[in-house]
Amino acid sequence: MTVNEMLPLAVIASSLLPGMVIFALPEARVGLRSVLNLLGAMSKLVFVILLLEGVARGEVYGFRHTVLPGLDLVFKADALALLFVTLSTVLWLFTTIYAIGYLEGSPHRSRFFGFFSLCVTATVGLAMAGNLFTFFVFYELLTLSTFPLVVHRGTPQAMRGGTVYLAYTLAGGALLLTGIVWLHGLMGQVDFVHGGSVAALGPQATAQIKVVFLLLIAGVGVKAALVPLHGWLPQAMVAPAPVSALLHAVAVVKAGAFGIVRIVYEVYGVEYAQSLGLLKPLAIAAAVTIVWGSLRALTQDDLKKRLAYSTVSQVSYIALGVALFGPVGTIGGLAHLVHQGIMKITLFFAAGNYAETLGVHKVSELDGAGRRMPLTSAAFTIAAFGMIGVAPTAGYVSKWYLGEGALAAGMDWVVAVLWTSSLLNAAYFLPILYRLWFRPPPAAWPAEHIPARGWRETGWLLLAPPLITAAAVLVTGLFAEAGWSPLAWAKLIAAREYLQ
Amino acid sequence: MLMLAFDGLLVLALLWSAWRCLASTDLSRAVVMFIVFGLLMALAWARLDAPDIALAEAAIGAGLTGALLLDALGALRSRREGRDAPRETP
Amino acid sequence: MNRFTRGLAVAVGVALAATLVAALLELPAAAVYLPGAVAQHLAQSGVEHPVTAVLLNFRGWDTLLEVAVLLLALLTLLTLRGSEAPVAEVEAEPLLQGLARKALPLIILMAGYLFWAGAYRPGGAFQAGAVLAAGAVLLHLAGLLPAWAVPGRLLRLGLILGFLVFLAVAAGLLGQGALLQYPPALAGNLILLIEAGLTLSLGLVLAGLFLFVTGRQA
Amino acid sequence: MTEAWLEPAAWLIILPLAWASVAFLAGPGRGARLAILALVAQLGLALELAADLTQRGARMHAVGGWGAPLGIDLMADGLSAVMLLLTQAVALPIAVYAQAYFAETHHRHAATWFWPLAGFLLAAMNALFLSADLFNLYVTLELLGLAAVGLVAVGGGTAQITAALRYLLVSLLASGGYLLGVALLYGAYGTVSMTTLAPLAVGQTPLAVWIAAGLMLVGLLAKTALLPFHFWLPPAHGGAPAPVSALLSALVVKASFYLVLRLALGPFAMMTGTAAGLIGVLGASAILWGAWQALRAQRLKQLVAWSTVAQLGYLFLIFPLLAADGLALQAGALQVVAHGLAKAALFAAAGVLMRATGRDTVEGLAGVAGRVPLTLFAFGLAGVSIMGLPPSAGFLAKWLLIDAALKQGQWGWIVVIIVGSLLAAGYIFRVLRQAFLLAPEDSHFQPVPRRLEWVAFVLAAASVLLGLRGAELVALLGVGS
Amino acid sequence: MSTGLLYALSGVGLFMLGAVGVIVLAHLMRKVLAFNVMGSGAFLVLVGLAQRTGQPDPVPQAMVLTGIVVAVAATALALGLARALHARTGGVTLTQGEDGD
Repeated sequence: MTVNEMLPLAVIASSLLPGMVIFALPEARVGLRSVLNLLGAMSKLVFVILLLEGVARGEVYGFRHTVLPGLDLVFKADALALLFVTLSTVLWLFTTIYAIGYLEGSPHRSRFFGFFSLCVTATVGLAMAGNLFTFFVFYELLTLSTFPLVVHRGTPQAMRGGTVYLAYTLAGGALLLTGIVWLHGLMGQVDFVHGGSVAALGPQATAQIKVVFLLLIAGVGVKAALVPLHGWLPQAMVAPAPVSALLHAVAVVKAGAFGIVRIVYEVYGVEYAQSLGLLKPLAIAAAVTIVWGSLRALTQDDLKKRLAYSTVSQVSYIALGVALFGPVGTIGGLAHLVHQGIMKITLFFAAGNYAETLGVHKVSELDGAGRRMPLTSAAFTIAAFGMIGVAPTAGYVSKWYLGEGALAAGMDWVVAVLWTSSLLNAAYFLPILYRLWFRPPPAAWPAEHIPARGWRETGWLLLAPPLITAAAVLVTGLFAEAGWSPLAWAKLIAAREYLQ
Repeated sequence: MLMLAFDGLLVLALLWSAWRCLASTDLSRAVVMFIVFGLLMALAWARLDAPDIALAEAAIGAGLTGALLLDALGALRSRREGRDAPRETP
Repeated sequence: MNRFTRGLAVAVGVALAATLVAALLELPAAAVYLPGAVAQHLAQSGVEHPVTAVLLNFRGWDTLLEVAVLLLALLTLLTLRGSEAPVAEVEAEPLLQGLARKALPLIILMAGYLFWAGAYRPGGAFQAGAVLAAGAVLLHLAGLLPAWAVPGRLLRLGLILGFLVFLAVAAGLLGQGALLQYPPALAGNLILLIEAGLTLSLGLVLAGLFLFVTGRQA
Repeated sequence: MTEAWLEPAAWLIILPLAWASVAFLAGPGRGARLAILALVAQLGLALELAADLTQRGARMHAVGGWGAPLGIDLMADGLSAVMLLLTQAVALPIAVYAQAYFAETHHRHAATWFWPLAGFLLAAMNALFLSADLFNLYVTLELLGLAAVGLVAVGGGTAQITAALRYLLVSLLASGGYLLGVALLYGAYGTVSMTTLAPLAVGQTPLAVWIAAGLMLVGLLAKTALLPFHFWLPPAHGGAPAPVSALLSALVVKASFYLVLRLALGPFAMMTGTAAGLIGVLGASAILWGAWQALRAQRLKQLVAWSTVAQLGYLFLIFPLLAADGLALQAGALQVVAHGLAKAALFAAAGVLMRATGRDTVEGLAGVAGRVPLTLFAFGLAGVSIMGLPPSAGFLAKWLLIDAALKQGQWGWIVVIIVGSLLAAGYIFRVLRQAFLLAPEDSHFQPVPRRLEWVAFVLAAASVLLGLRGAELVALLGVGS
Repeated sequence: MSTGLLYALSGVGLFMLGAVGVIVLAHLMRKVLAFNVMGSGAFLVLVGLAQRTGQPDPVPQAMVLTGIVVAVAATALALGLARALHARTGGVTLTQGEDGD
């Protein structure tokens, strides 16, 4: 086995193995568990950096293992894979730190961190999947490893949320599987290749190909929370805050969106998908989702629920970017994959801090929280501006490219959608900001768990992650044109994707 | 011809004793009919040039099985209910 | 079981029987004729009686497994009876006792004859074992032999011995090329050895099927 | 000469017969250590046989040196090797499990003759997988049936006795049908050797042979608990002690399925079309009905037992799909193996859960996730294979089934497979969900030996990880077919 | 019609009689009796059909010897179980669905 084969496996193993050991650890071994967690996250980061550097150089990383005759488990760490792998690796590191602080003293942490590691394993595996089958394997593993996290609290609401989550995702998995097997029946193994491979089937299979596309997109669309398949996401907000971060930013919805990218670009090929007329409906579905999610977010009083609907809306920017036939839209969509991740994780970290520190769960209880928790609230504010698309945040950059892409593709109505969405975003975020900063704090918080000590408004493990990610929101926006930015990487991918 | 008639009668006797054994309302009569059936079977085996089976049928089929049945009949007739508390294995 | 399923079972049974009778009446002759093969190889089998040759040589593998079936039935009955002692003892019946005492030597003699005859003419370990078992049942009914409780070491040895001998011979002959592949010169003696073990053990096992169960409720 | 001495196929039958006998000789409750040691050897033998077959192809072992049709042939090919491997691979961990399980005082009664019974059971299965003689197969079927009934009865409770009796009667009726079929075949062809029969049975098939095939197959389907003959299975498998349930559900029902498959591929290859389609429909109904009952079951082991009814249904979907490409056959073999390992794990885990909670209800599991996390993890992993999620062996089986159905344009089966998988997810997560609930205030949990937990985990992990080695299994299956 | 065939045909009758009996009869003892009748029927078919040409065939005869022993083992087991059930519940039948769930 060569180094180029081993490196992708190392990325997977760096969370899988610590996860397995953590499962077996007794509850009381907090120190060892934390060390294992961080060691895994750090080593994964090192491997990813090695990969990034190699891929930028033009190295090819991949691994293939035959499971059945004509059915291979394939990994390939190409530029697109690494975009997602890097995002989840970095955010996993912060989320782990955050979770260690968040769950301090709560029961069943071995189980929690075990599944947490499995969840990230599934995400990076899915990102590096080299064919539809491998993608499906990790897609389902992701479902299974997140379920125990969603129901972690063991309360009846958590169970309900978990059940809804499972019902949606497993049904989605079934659709996806049907599509994959169907495609297998038509053309054998479906590896992800630039420009796609389905076009080779020729015109007589067109009708089947369209149905398969519908099945595949519906399958991944469940996790991407495309309307009307989004119902699980607001329900799943009963999970602890680090899990929400995982669901909304690092893993689950991203996995769905990423699946759409792979399917359109590397299974069907964007040109072929366009020629079959498949992209227009996708764009419409994405647009509907964007507006619908924002509208629903307006009326939510529960802070995490409002953020959840915001995710429904924002993730579809990625799908929208894909559906905008052309490189500019692609760049916007892919960049948003990263940007949405860091913005949304900041918001959830902050929401978790309000809940954990002050017992505040509702928007209406946030009055004056900015004075009690200025650092958290500052991070929240930056991310919220990013979501609205205010310059110079990361959100502004992706929206800009999406708008440009829409104009280039001649789909002017998309610009209107983007504007509407931005206005709606402002409409549900600005009131929160107003309450945070300009309303007087109440006499007593609903349940103040952690007292303020000087400038440390809450535990430092809870405070550091949102501050760092909020800074990242700014930096990726300000230095979007730098060579190492997500935008630059998205351009690299788009260039390779549209080369032919 | 004579043998064929004998075979015919034996077959009828076999079927009749089997029927009586299964249809009889009285269980002890049924068991007795079964032993008769077993002995008739032994005869049939002899007619089929199978003396080994005839011996085995007489000794095992009619004899031992008959003893088992009669003994079980006695046990099942006695009315002693629920002597053992049911042992549940989880 | 309701009336409908009962009627259905009867109807299916009758229809199947009728079809089968019709099928048997038109059945052509068989393509393979095994009695010929048996006769041809009888000389190498070690015995002169064809049924015994099939039972212990040509298809000895069936017989080995069949003994295991008997042992299994016994094992399950032992499981059911647990560790309790037999409840009821049979009262001694003088008349039956006298008869049994007289019959016993005769029964043993008959079993011995059947065992010995197996090699040449009808008879063999199964019939001999059955006769022995019948003798044991008779003794029990006469009140001369109590029902059996949990088997002691000696009884267990007796129960399993025939099977173990058979198994050892089968495995020991693997060196000849296959399971139970008797060397023609030794075949007769080996079969006799197996039959001797089986006569004893089958007698005990068949008796056990009765004596381990009788006189108790469970 | 030495070569013949070491014939693994022969020793795979001799060895369990021998240790069963010695365990009996040793006395009540004895024999666990011997059994475990011997099972290690048996697993080695099965592996050796598999390696040997892959190298040198399928082979015959003429018992007594006569050869068919006069004598009895043992035949080892890829399919037998897969079954043998599965049997030993499940039996060994379950034996380790049983030793610890029966060490508890309140299980002592069940343990009195467990080991010899288990030895005969395994010998019967190994003999069955190797036999190429229809009458010899009848004897092995009876041996297997009686051993299984004995094991169901070892619990000694009323429910177990009733279940054992019902099982025995079904089993006897079924083997009666099989025996009549064999009698008819012998009458028609003068032989009961499968290899001699197979070429004779093609072409002009007399009516009696059709009836024989029907009788034998229906008998075997009843023993495999295919709907509508499934009624005996849930009480028998759900009522027995956990290690017994594991052996029965994982292995015993597969033996009769194996025989159905053998017959359908060999002497009864003429049974295609309507008959195969009918079996497929019954299988499909079993998938749906079994899963539905599992969703509704109140008791944990009943749930797992109903899941067996459903999972066995998948095995019968292959009959309408059997084709030259071998996909359906591979799917069947993979499903047998995947379900064997996963179901053994589920029953092992259920045994732990019941001991931890002291109850046999799904309801009573609330909060157990915190107490025996490893077991619950095992239950979930095994569930992955049962649901047919990747990368488990169960997934590969369903993948191949769907693939085979697609290739032949038989769409209906695909819907059944997918709906069945979703229903399976329903009942598996029903258990997991309950276990993740917060423990009620008044709940007491008993400590459980760690060994029980680890066995469940190892079996479950095997059923999932095997999915990564499907290619090897398929290659082995290809030997001699 | 040869002797063998005659007995084979009667064997068919006995088998079906016994098989239907096992299914239809409720009392466990009767089920056991029916099972034995059924087995005898199958044995008659086996030997009778093989010997329909008039020649004795030792192969099915040996098989039937094996079968008889298996049958007595099964009978003893069934009776033992029936007695155990009777001792625990006082019943002599299998009631339907007492533990279905």
